[in-house]
Amino acid sequence: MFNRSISKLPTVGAMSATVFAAVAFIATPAFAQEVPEHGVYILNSVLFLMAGFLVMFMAAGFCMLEAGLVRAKNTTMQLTKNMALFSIAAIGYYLIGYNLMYPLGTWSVEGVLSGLFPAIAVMEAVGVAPDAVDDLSYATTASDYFFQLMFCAATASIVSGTLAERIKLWPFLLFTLILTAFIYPLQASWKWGGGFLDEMGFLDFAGSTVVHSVGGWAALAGALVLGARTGKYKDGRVVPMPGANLPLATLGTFILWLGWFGFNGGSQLAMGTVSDVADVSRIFANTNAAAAGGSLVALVLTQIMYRKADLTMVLNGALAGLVSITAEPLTPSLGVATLIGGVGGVIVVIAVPLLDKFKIDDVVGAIPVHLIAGIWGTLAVPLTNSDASFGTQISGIVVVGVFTFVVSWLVWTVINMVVGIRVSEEDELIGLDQAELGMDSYPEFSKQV
Amino acid sequence: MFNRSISKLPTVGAMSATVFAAVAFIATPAFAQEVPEHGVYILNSVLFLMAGFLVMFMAAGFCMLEAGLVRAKNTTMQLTKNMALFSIAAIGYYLIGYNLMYPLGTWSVEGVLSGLFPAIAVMEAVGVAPDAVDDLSYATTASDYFFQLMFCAATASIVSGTLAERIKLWPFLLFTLILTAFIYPLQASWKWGGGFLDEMGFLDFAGSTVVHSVGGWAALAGALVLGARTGKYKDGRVVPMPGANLPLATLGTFILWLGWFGFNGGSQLAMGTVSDVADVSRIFANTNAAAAGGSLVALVLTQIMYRKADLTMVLNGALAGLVSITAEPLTPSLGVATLIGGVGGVIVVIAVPLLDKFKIDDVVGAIPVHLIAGIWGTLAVPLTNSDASFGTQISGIVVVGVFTFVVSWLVWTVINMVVGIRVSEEDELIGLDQAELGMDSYPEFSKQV
Amino acid sequence: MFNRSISKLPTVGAMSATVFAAVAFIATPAFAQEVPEHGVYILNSVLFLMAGFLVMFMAAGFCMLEAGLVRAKNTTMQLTKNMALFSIAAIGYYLIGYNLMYPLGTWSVEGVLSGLFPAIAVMEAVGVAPDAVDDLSYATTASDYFFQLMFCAATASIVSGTLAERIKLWPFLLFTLILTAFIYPLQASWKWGGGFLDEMGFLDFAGSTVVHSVGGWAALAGALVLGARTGKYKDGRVVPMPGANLPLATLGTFILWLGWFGFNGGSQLAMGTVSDVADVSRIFANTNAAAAGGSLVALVLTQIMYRKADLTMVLNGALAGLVSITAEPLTPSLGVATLIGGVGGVIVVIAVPLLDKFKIDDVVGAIPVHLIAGIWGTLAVPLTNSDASFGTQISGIVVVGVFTFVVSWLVWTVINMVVGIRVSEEDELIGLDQAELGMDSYPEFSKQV
Amino acid sequence: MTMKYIVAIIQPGRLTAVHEALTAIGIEGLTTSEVQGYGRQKGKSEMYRGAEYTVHFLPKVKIEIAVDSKMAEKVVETIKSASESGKIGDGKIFTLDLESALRIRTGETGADAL
Amino acid sequence: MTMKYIVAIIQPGRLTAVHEALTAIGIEGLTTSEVQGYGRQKGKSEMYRGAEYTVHFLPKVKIEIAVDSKMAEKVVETIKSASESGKIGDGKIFTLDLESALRIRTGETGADAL
Amino acid sequence: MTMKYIVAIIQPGRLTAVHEALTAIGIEGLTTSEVQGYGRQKGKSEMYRGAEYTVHFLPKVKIEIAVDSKMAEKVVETIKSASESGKIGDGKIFTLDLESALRIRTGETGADAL
Ligand SMILES: Nc1ncnc2c1ncn2[C@@H]1O[C@H](COP(=O)(O)OP(=O)(O)O)[C@@H](O)[C@H]1O
Ligand SMILES: Nc1ncnc2c1ncn2[C@@H]1O[C@H](COP(=O)(O)OP(=O)(O)O)[C@@H](O)[C@H]1O
Ligand SMILES: Nc1ncnc2c1ncn2[C@@H]1O[C@H](COP(=O)(O)OP(=O)(O)O)[C@@H](O)[C@H]1O
Repeated sequence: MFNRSISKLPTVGAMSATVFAAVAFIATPAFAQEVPEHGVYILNSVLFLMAGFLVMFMAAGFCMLEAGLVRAKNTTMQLTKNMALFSIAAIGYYLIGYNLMYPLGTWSVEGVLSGLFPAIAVMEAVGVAPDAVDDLSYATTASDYFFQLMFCAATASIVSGTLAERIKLWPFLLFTLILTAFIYPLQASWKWGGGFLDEMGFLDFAGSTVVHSVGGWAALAGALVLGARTGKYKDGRVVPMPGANLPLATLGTFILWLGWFGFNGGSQLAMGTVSDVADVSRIFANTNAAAAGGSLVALVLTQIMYRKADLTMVLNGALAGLVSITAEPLTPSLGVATLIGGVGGVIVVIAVPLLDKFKIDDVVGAIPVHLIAGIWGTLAVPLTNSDASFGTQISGIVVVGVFTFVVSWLVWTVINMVVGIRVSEEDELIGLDQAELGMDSYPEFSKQV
Repeated sequence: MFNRSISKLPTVGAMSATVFAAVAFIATPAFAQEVPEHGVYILNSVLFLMAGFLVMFMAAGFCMLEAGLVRAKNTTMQLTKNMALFSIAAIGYYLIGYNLMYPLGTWSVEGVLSGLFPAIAVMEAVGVAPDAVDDLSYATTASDYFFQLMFCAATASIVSGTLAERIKLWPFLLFTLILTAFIYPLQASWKWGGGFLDEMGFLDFAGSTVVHSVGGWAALAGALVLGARTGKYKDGRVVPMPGANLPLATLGTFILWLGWFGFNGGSQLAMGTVSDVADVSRIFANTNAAAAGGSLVALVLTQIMYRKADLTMVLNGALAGLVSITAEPLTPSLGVATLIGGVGGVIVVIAVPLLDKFKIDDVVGAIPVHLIAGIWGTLAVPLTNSDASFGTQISGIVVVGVFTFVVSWLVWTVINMVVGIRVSEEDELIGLDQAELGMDSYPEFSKQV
Repeated sequence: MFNRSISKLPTVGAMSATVFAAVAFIATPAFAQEVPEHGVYILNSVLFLMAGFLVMFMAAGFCMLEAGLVRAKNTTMQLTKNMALFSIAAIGYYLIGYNLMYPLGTWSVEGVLSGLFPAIAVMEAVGVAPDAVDDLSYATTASDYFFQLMFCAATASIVSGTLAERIKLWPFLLFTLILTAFIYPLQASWKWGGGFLDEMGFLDFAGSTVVHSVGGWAALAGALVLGARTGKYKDGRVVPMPGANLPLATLGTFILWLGWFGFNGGSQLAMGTVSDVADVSRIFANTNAAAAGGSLVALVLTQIMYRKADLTMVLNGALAGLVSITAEPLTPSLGVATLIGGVGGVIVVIAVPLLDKFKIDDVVGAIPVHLIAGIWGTLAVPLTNSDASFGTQISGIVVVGVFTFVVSWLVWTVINMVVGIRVSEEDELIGLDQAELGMDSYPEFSKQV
Repeated sequence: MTMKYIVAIIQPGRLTAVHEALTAIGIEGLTTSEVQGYGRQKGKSEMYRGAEYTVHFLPKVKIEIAVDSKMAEKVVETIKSASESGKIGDGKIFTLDLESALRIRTGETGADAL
Repeated sequence: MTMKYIVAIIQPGRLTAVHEALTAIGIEGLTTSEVQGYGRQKGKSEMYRGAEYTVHFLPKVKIEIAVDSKMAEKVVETIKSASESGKIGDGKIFTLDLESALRIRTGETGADAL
Repeated sequence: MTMKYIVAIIQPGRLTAVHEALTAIGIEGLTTSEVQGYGRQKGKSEMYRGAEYTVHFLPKVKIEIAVDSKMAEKVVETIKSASESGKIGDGKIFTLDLESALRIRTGETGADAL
């Protein structure tokens, strides 16, 4: 069976891995020292399970980050959206997403549309025997499904933050279903499904473009159709609406930081050989370095620019650092990884006020963090990976960007015309918790006027 | 040595696994490709360690869920109870629980009472050699102990939520000791210790009945002896007492969701063969699907029934979905798992108000989630696992239910008669934090009247 | 290449492990049952990755614990410090810390100063082949780096809690850089780098002394130079300043508890043999037992001494239990581990008020938990490990203590003289969030006077 | 004057009782807020991490009611009996003159506005 | 007397409007606080976990302004028009006599203190 | 009248000082609450995510004290000196007439109730 991993293996790693594997296979004395085929299969699957639950936990991270950065009167709604979108992703990806994303070589439109579309995801049989597994050289189908589903859900989580505090619950969830069942998996198939972007040589190790920029583009389209929160931009001035609970936002950021080891590390897609586990290890170390770089740069810059360090920017900075390294967490050295992440920090500090200039109201800063830093991260791949070229990287960014933005914009516009995506101004004033859900997030704490 | 796993292996998985193993052993050419015996032992142990720390983290999940759903004036107490019960479980299970639960074939009352009772838990020696381990075909004793202890603690966590806001600290902790040292392990031995329920063919993969319904029964007995919170049921009407911190409750739910991958996945009890790791992977995917089903159904139902989505029901729904799939997370397909979990969501939306009708005051909805959904999950096993029969499943449910409820009820009643389990009405009015602990959970935030 | 693990392997485990390995190697029949060399390398690396991300998450634990125990007006600052210090540790440890800590046998001052100082950390090449790895008998360099870095960061986290609510942001971060780049790695090299303390036979399995007491000593020095919070000690009486958010503090404690399985378990440094995985399992079980012991003892003692259980002491007690078992989590039996942890609980209940007597203002109780319990844990090693002697343990404690305290005190004093480490009394009154950052942690909740 | 402005400081736990009693005698409006009070009841002493301390200000509820003078006496009486526990800290009821009142919605003034 | 103490209970959403309107007519100081009110607007009914219940007390904002008697009328008018929505629950404006005022910083008294 | 109702708006940081000073002159009871004020001190400007904005309402503490007229002057003086920092934003002290007072616990009225 066609190998899910082939399109995603970091070329450098892949080569030496393969070469070495070959060598080792012949070299009889060394042979007994090799991990047996089943062991490789098991260890690869363990990587997916471990990385998968770490990425799953990122849903909690996004939820806490957003719950902390919205105002108290919209917090219950933000929590509800995050719980619901994570659940909906599980449905959408199961129904058509998974097979739309991984054609396994069979295309109905070569390199563009999976031949397995539409079809639900099917796991290997219970107690499957080694000779009956889908791909003994890779990992269990269910562990791969579990891991990939979490990426799909993460994409949806990105959108909810930007559109917070003014979008209606159900229209948002409808978009989420379309995003997780169709938009995300389709464009992901072009790269990770072995489609035309992969053929082109576009490189995106763990998804700066395929995951993060896609979430960012969908969020941007939504923000434009939806408009800014009432009173956010008043006679030419920006009116900040501070988040109600910064400890929650910080907790969310730490959880995302943790989950990212699974996000990037798991994207090695293999852990059963010496070189694979060494690569996964490099990725863990680099991922941490990039996050540190992003948060420190944001800390220093805000101190210099505003003469006061801005925690919310530091949180965004750490995440931007993580997004920046996601396209290539393997090849950079620790120092370079720190710098790549650091640029993410610069992006946040510059882009957040810039978006406000354009009256694009992004409640949690998801567009700078996931879209802009995602583009930067994708462009940075050629800096440390000779298999990547700026031209190809740019085409990949543009193709994915245009597709995702246009389709998302259309979907948002249609939903808006049909049911309307925005709550009434009065409901917005009262807050979505009371107006739409009738449930306060902190019912007992009296709020300052 | 008698194999701890034998009684718990999912039959289907077990069979093919064994069959295949046998085959493989003979087939010399394949042999070199096998994972060596030590590797299997190590990988099984790694499963227990990984799953164990995930289930351990569920203690934080329960704690946050409960801390978020009680009122601010009782939050410090709820936190204290959760910290304490988790610690007490470690004592009770160590002193007698573990050996009471796993007789390893030696019964003092055949199939009913462990022959190793009473005896403390003893781990393998430091740096134990392969030929000296307790069971080289299974896993390290300490990893098994660690994993099983966390299940015992989870049972206790379930009880604290239902009885919140009116039960005294120490009587509650006394019951916890009895539950974790005696009640839980004894009934668990009947199934997972290879006792008479296991002989009967009762199937409960990860504990919808053995863990969740037991926690639920103990909570129900406690709720009946304890009575409802003052003012909860006033002249025939239900007076809601909204939770003080919904972000915490949501965080708790996400943490529980995460921990459940360890809860169900670890219950495969093996990860060292291709078929075992494939089964663990299936379980991860199914567990996630069921949670998603439960939360979405609760979301839609509350929207339809109350015209407003109810976050607290969505949280309960996700958990009910998880409990529902716990009895058989392996054999269902992803779609069926989603449906089984979805029924859990229905249960929550119907049972929560129903309990109020009977004036049973369950502060966090633990009875619908763990008891009722636990029964449903156990009954659902035959739907996808041909080795299960409704008759046997029902007998198992009844036996465990009657035993746990009756014994718990007696223990609660005795404690109540001797020391009294309920705080004074005045203390309840002031709140347990001030009255019993003299420490506010949020001392600086002014509370609304 | 010199083996990073050699100096840290628990002797008992090491011996039997080696002996057995030798035996096994000869015993041809058994041979096929051995885990191949590559498998051991991979599994050891997996241990580091898994344990590493667990220890990384402890940064979130410290952050939440501290954010919950400071007052609302200083919470944003505490969050900022925790995010920043974790990032700074990644820089300091990368630049010189790692190679300062692990000389790999080359000393510029024998047993005292690494010959690899100063030098940045360098990982193995991308897709490194087995014959090119740094140490095929150990684990990937990057996984080791990742794991060790998290210990360094934990040391810094300890300091921030003690000095909360009155120290300026930047001076604190400057100290953090010096601590993580120089102070921690240097003294750690004396033991874990194979330096003179290791030669002496000083035993500290996971760092009761090397990590926790070092954080504690640095915190103590800082507290003395910094002084107590204004109004904390008023005409001979202690004026408590209750933490603003106990649920956060409890969450933080649970997260730390979780992370500790990685902290202690990973310190086995190997998981690829039957005896190593059995040892890791023992460590998991013992670590949990010690935490339970510490929290329960604190619960009971505060109930007896103050007639009211004190949650904040219970949280400290659990952590003190964990610190106490950290020097030797392997050799004790479950019961003894519980007792060793229990003594940690006693320490907390006695030492917290005692420090106040000396007007040493430790906001979160880090000194009792990490320094005093760390000393106790180190002294307790000989109780269960015959390779340890009280004399050597005491010398180790003293050497590390004197060095860390003196150097830290000097650094604090110099920084204080040059820039001043303390905010103005007025800023302290207003709160650091407003005064230094201009950002409230909970802007909407009205605060009680 | 024809209207009184009654300010009552009561124990938090008594609000519901007072509210019900006042509705019973036909009071159609009132305003409440959380306050922290100090008085004879000198505050309470607590333990925190082994240190004893006194909380000087205790949570109370403040009720403000504008009423027609004729009702004033009755309202005060009602609040008293509904909030009285006999324990120290029960609180106070203050009566001030109210010169004028206006109902924003309708512009009604004087007693009609209440 | 020469000064009035105006107490207005308004809808939270109206504070900004009222504040701006008052600044416009030259009011240089005021004090606000969160209160929970009960009145004709009998509170609202909510669902929580399948149970219906009524929230009797609704969040309101209380504004206190000490003004020179000459200004009183105008201030009341301004608050009224700025906070009026015509919907039940708009609130009330009460005017009390103010005997004396003192500016802590300067010791100024009477109208100068405002 | 024979009693005064004193309302003081002060800086939060000054409460303890004021409280101690008042106890010193024999004031046995008072009620405090958090308020947000606006005045000459026009509020402060902050940065949040790169945007500057002004916080119009600053946190203040409101103290309410019912006293015997004879004490009024002294109480005002005491509050003034204890809360004065000379900085803008120090606040105000207002004195209203208090017609009657009642101690709920005992039923005592007038000055005895205070
Ligand atoms: N002179 C006063 N002025 C304003 N409020 C007061 C005064 N005296 C008491 N109070 C309020 O009444 C509450 C109860 O008074 P206290 O003297 O403690 O009990 P009691 O009213 O039963 O004698 C106090 O907490 C305070 O809020
Ligand atoms: N007699 C009163 N005394 C004090 N406050 C009152 C009184 N009546 C109403 N209020 C306040 O005014 C608010 C609005 O009054 P309500 O009767 O509900 O609406 P409206 O003023 O539009 O008739 C109430 O919530 C309450 O806070
Ligand atoms: N006319 C007023 N009515 C009610 N409260 C006022 C009035 N003027 C000022 N205050 C309160 O007093 C506080 C301090 O007043 P401000 O003018 O800022 O400083 P200062 O009193 O030093 O001149 C304000 O924040 C507000 O709460």
